[in-house]
Amino acid sequence: MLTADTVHDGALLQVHDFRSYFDTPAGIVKAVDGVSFTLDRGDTLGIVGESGSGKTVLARSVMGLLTGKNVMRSGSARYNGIELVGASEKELRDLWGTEMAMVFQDPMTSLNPVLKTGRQITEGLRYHLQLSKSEARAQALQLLDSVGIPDPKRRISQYPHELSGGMRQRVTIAIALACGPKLLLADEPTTALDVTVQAQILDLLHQQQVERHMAMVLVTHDLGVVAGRTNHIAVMYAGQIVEYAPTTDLFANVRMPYTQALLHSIPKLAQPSHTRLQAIAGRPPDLINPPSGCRFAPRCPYVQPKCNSEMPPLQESETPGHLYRCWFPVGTEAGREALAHNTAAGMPAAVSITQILADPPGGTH
Amino acid sequence: MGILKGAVTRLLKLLAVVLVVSFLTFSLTKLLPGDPVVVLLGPQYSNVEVREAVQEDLGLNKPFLTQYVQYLGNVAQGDLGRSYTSKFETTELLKQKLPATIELMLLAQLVSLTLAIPLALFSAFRSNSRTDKAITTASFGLISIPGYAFAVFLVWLFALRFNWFPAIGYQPISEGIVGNLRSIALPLTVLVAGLTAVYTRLLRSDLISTLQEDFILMARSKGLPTRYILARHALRPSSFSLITVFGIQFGTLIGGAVIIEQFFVLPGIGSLAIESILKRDYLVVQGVVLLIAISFVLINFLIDILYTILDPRVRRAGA
Amino acid sequence: MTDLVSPPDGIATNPPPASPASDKKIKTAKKTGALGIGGWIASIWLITLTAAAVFAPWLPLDDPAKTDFSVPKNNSSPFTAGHLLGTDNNGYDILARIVWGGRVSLVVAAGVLIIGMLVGGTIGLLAGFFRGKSETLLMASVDVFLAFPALILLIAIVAFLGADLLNVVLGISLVSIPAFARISRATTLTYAQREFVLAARAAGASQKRILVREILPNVILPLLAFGLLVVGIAIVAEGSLAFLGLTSTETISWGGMINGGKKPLQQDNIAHTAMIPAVTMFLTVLAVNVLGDRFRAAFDVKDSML
Amino acid sequence: MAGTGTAHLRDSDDVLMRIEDLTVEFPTSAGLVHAVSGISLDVRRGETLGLVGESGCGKSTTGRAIMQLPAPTSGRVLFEGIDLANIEGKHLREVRTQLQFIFQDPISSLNPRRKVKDIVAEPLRIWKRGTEKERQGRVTEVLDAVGLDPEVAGEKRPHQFSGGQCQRISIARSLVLEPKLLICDEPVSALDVSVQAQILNLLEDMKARYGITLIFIAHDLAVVKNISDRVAVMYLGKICEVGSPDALYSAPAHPYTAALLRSIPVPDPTVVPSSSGLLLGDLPSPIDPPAGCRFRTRCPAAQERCSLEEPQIRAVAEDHFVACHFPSIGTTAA
Repeated sequence: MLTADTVHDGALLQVHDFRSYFDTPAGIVKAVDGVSFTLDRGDTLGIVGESGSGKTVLARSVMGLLTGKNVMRSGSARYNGIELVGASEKELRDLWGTEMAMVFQDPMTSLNPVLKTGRQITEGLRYHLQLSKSEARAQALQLLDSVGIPDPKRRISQYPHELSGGMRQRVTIAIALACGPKLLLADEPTTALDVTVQAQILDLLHQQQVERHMAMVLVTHDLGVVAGRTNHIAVMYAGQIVEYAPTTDLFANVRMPYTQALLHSIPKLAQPSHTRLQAIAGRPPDLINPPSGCRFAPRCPYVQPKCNSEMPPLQESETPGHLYRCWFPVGTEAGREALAHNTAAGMPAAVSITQILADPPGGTH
Repeated sequence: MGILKGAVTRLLKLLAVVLVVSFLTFSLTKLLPGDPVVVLLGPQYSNVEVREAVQEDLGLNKPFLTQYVQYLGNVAQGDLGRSYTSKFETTELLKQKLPATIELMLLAQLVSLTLAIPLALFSAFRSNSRTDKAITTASFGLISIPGYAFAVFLVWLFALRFNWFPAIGYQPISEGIVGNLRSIALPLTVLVAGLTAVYTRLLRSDLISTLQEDFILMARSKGLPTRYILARHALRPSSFSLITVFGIQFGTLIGGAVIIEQFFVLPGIGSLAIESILKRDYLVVQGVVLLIAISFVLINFLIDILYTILDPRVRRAGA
Repeated sequence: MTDLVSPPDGIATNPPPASPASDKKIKTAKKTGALGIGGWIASIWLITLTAAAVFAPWLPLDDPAKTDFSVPKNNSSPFTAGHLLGTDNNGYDILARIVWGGRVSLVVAAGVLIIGMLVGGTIGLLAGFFRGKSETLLMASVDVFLAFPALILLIAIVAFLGADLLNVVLGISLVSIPAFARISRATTLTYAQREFVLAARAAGASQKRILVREILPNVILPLLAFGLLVVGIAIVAEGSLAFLGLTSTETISWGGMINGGKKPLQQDNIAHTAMIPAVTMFLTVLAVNVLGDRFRAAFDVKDSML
Repeated sequence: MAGTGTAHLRDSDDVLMRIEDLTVEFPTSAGLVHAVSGISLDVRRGETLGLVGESGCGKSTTGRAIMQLPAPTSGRVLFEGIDLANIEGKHLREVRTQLQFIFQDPISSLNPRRKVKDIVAEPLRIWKRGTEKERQGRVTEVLDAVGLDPEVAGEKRPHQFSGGQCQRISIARSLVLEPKLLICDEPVSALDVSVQAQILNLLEDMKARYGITLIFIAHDLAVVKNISDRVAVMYLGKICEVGSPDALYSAPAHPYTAALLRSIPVPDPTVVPSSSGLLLGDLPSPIDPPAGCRFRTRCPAAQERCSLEEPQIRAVAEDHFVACHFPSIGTTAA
């Protein structure tokens, strides 16, 4: 059977059964629990999930940025054939900046407030590429120009607080791109920004990605952000990938009830006012003692007794490359029966999704 | 331009502080019981005319405010008045006593910072490691030791038991650097122990919160070496409260070295202050307090400037 | 405009409001609630000490002012029959004097906590809540106060007003007020900006009610945690005065005992008369600091706020 | 855009709240901030008015100024005909209980040291409504209404709840005095989308159950459309466009509204994100806002007139008003 971790030609990042646990006084938090995916050169993978789903931890710990005695990584994450799990800090540091780089959520906090923007760009250039001061400066000016910052000569000697939010995020992108990485991990790069600025930044990321033939992992909670800008999407819930598919196929043939619920909980512009939204009752499970069966089962409208006892494996649908983790998937006979059964039994979540499916408000999307 | 304007306002404010301090000291010494005339002549001396003559001589019969204004006028000309008891000029007394105090204070601050910064960096970077725990426990213990108790212990151990250092006394630098250093080794150790502990704890706790910031993660994701990140990215934003406390400690040290100076019989400002208080020697007390206040204010003015250099955000807010 | 509405503030210690929508930091949870072993030892030490000091007159101790000449006059060592911790060079029983000296430290601690917290805490609370002129005035007086050498002020007060215990306690409390005011103001500021205060206002609560019901309960515990730090300093300060021989010779205090122990130290090279009170004071201050540290960690009071 | 005027105000008996020429300015070290500059709005009984705009547009400041927290620099805030700016002291506090607030940060808006039942009961205690027993009954009722178990939740403190649950507690507290108007300031922007849906549904339910009127302030256009009967778009302290959600979203007349709508990422892979028509540049400083139309510095359609003359709000269709010299009429959003 073909699984997500099957080797492709040109695979840049191969993650297999990757885990990232945190040892806390309350117990071991299984923040990322057995995640596999493959990212090809130049491709974009969107990782979508709510807070606590482990998406940010995944991005950071694949890269090896989370350190400390209480962090436990296991499984495998190979970048260009180099194993990252278990690599020394020195080995990782040689990859950071030059091979893989990261853009963070809030540019206000991810830029050092007491250093000039220029310095924050040039330090990586000088360290990795051994550029001279003036070479690095010239390079930094060029970078600022390429990320769309007007008057880079002035901006280079300014401090982060003197720039606007959008400009700051452009600077962090310039920093990430400085040493020509092949892989960019963008962790909620637009969440802290206004919607008009968000559009600018997403465009900028896309444009740079194409120009540099760079692979990108786009972590976000917003399905809208990943819909038009990714090749594949991985939906995360409670530390696991629950659905993984080519972007178009994911939206067209949702299999996982969680993904479906997520899609229906977002208010859409095309819907008329006062459209009833699909709320997901309850809250995500405790990651110290996650449920032994399907982790979404306690909140799922399709839930059956089997879901509570056995964890579903990541299985492939009829579309190649579309994987999901569910016993009673949406859009299959088993799923329809399960939902009908729950609706008949009067389960509120099931009733509500049945109503929404029967009467799609304002079109499908 | 903005910085300059801010500095001027700040300087004026500080001048006001010095004025208020001088006024308070002046009133306090007047209000509190204890008559310098009695101190001068002795309580048994009952000749009224002589008493009045002395009062007039000291200018003590004029209205309170007149006395204060006169005093201020003199101070402005560098005349702090003449001691009632020793007949020395106060300025002369201060000049005599300053070197020991300044030497002790500067060395204590310098040594403490030199020790505290690397200790804190190490401790914060390897927080919760054994070394960190040892450093924090030690600094916690040192903070809790009363200076005089520590001094007693040091004297007993190093002066009496081992006879490595003299128990008391001060040898000026002019009489040989080795003897000088030996004479201040014990008092310096007492001060350094306390200060280093305070600075280490403060800097460590600020460093730990800085190290959790996203910009540190960002710097790491650039692949920069750890040492560089600690020195370039973490230290500066973590140093603000250290600097503030460093400035305040100058004030505390000038006044707070009283006990150490007394115990080790060092001819410093602190000893002078106590002696004059006990002798009701107002003018000297006023002089000492004024000197301390002015130095404190000046040092903190410099600290403020340092602050604006280190934190560009303050620069804008001040403008 | 929300970001511009909040008034500019010099205090950089405002903890950012906890945000539920972030999975980026999984912090190691602090062991709050539990005192830890150190905390327990510290508590036991302080409780024992307090109990002994309070019940000193009824304890089977020697009269601390009675000279025992049955033992060799000078400094009988610890574990001498009848004198668990030995006697000093006046023939006084050291254990008895340690216990009685503890009463002085206790009074100083209580006095500072009550006066400092009440006066300083109130000033800071009002200044932090009402802002405006009262706050400017407070901060200006704090500036003046910082420039004023506290110990010299304390020595002057005691020297001029007389060295009895009341004056000592009043003097130390007075000196501690600005510190309490500062910390109370800073804590008040962080809570006065929280939205629950706005919500109370919207519900029609009067200023007084907001101050008493909404802000005070949040300020008082951090202030108490800070108060423990001041208690440690106050005990040392009282000791300093006694050490300098500025307090009444009638009063038995640890500082005075250390001072008295200097002589045998220099003449006979005997350490215990000075060392026992010194260690007692160290352990007490350490215990107070350990507890204060645990509290401050629990209430997120940073050292830099001091 | 960025205009003033009152053409969009309705002359009707069932207007519950009417704001006229509201201005909020406050001094900072850098100069006077013009947070809100002469906006007028009204809300009918039972209606939901959505106030939408990006950060720095003054929408939150407007919400607070309505509550007189703090009072606006100038302008009238008429609640059932009473000008809130003219009354003060206890009277103001009393009238204000009919208006309640819900904030963005559910954690910061609850006092961490108090139990949930005390937090919810506090407004009743302030006004000494009923006996203690009646108050408890009322607390139980509203907690139940917002979907919390009164027995269990009442005894706990805020930190024991998730963000969504804290927001429910906030809503319960705001409902306990039976207010007529609820001002929700970004009530769902700190929440996950699944929880956001819960809270939006809850607000609709509460509106139906208690007949309250809502002013819903948010930056998310889709959320605002979902809950509102009328939407006002703000930019840099001014109103750009007011209208029914259908008209405003399907045919935005103001270039800013159009740009906003184009910027929203759509959760549909078949819609290819287009980079044309996106706003460029940054928000000007509210300390020194542009003369004339405040949007002109970033407006793709700006002409000379826009810098000389401030546009007034005028009707472009039925219940659709815009403050722009050159509105796009009849075009549909991308």
